[in-house]
Amino acid sequence: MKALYFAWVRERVGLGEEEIAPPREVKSVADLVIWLKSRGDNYAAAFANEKTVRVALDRSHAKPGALIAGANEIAFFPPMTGG
Amino acid sequence: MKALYFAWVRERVGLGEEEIAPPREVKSVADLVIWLKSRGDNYAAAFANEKTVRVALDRSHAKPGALIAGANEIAFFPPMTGG
Amino acid sequence: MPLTILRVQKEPFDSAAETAPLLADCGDIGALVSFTGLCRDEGGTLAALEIEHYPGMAEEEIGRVIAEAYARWPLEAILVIHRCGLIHPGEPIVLVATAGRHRSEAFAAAEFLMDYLKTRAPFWKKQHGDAAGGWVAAKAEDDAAASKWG
Amino acid sequence: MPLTILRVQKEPFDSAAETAPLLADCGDIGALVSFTGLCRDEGGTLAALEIEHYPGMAEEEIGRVIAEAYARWPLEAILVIHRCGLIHPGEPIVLVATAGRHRSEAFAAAEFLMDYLKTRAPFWKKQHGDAAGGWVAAKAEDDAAASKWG
Repeated sequence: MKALYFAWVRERVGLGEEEIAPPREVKSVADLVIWLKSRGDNYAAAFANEKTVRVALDRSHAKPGALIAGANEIAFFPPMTGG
Repeated sequence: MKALYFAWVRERVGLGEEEIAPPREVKSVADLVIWLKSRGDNYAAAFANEKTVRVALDRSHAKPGALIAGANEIAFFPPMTGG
Repeated sequence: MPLTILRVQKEPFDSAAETAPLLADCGDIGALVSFTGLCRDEGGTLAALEIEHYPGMAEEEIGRVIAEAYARWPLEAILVIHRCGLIHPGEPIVLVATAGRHRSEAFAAAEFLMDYLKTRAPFWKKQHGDAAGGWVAAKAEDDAAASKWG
Repeated sequence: MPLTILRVQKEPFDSAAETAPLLADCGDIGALVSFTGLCRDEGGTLAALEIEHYPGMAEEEIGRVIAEAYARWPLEAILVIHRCGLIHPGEPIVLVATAGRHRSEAFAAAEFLMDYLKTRAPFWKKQHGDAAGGWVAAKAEDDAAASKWG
């Protein structure tokens, strides 16, 4: 699946998007965050305060408990500040 | 003092403004309405339902109990429907 | 010093062009809310609206409502234009615009101004047309809207 | 069929000209509310605002917010334009406009759209300038404003 990062999450991770292939036991958004954090200091820094990172699955807002099976695109970003 | 009439109050009275000289015992707006009604059927028709007629003394909204002494201009009109 | 524009006029106006001056000195303005009230055709039954007003008091009363809005909210600019005379369907009747740092106060003040203008400014609408006719009656909902501001 | 206009763009826009189409077929429209959000200069410390967005989701999420507004209020037209990229002080950032028969629904829907855009549309502001710097933090008051719509 494709992972996208925006704003300071993008800056901390160090890239805007990448293809990821999490192992089968990674089922929820929360599982995926734990797995991402294990991949390096840049991910650990981006998700240091998990509660402030928002998630969208296939371009719709999603909760940490949402299942990622079937999703093509997951995005991580700070709380929105548009408008 | 000058009396002004607007909208359907004006149409029922039959004129837009006039000079009036109420007797000394006419002290409040409510007194003045009673006195005006005694002046003819047109006034009686205009003030038939007194509660729907609003009043301004010298261009500021006023209640029936307000005293008219010193006022130069009194206006009578229906509830406002601008905006 | 906040900027105030207040006019009562017979002529139609262009809402867009009228609000431009509010942003002329816009360093500190983050929010501009504008409300345009238009003459509906009432399903084709309305030929025109005639607006009678109390010259002098209309401007004074709108001025008092504007002063009240400035006292309640920190705003940089307020504009009120209200037409009188004959108005045809599709034409604007009233324009209220507020500008300030934040949207919440600009929205609140614009709605307050409209609610108060409806119930306090001395204007009266008369309908001309087929089905429609006569003086427009004041609406209880307008009184309720104005009373919510306490 | 209500008229919907929805754009995410880099270019500045003219609020006045953009709202004109909402009144093109205006027989039944009695109220037009427009909100323009502008880039403040923050006392001269802000050189520019950079707005990052999530292409695709930004348009979809704004579309969902517009659909929700139509479901809640009987409106004739809704317009939302949101900029991305570099924005300088005094320039417009966002324009929301609503048109309907009565003012209460037009005001409510415009405020609802702004509250929801602030907290749901995927845009992020970064400040460039002297004192100011870095990503703008989300405000608790924006969450509170959005939550009041239930």
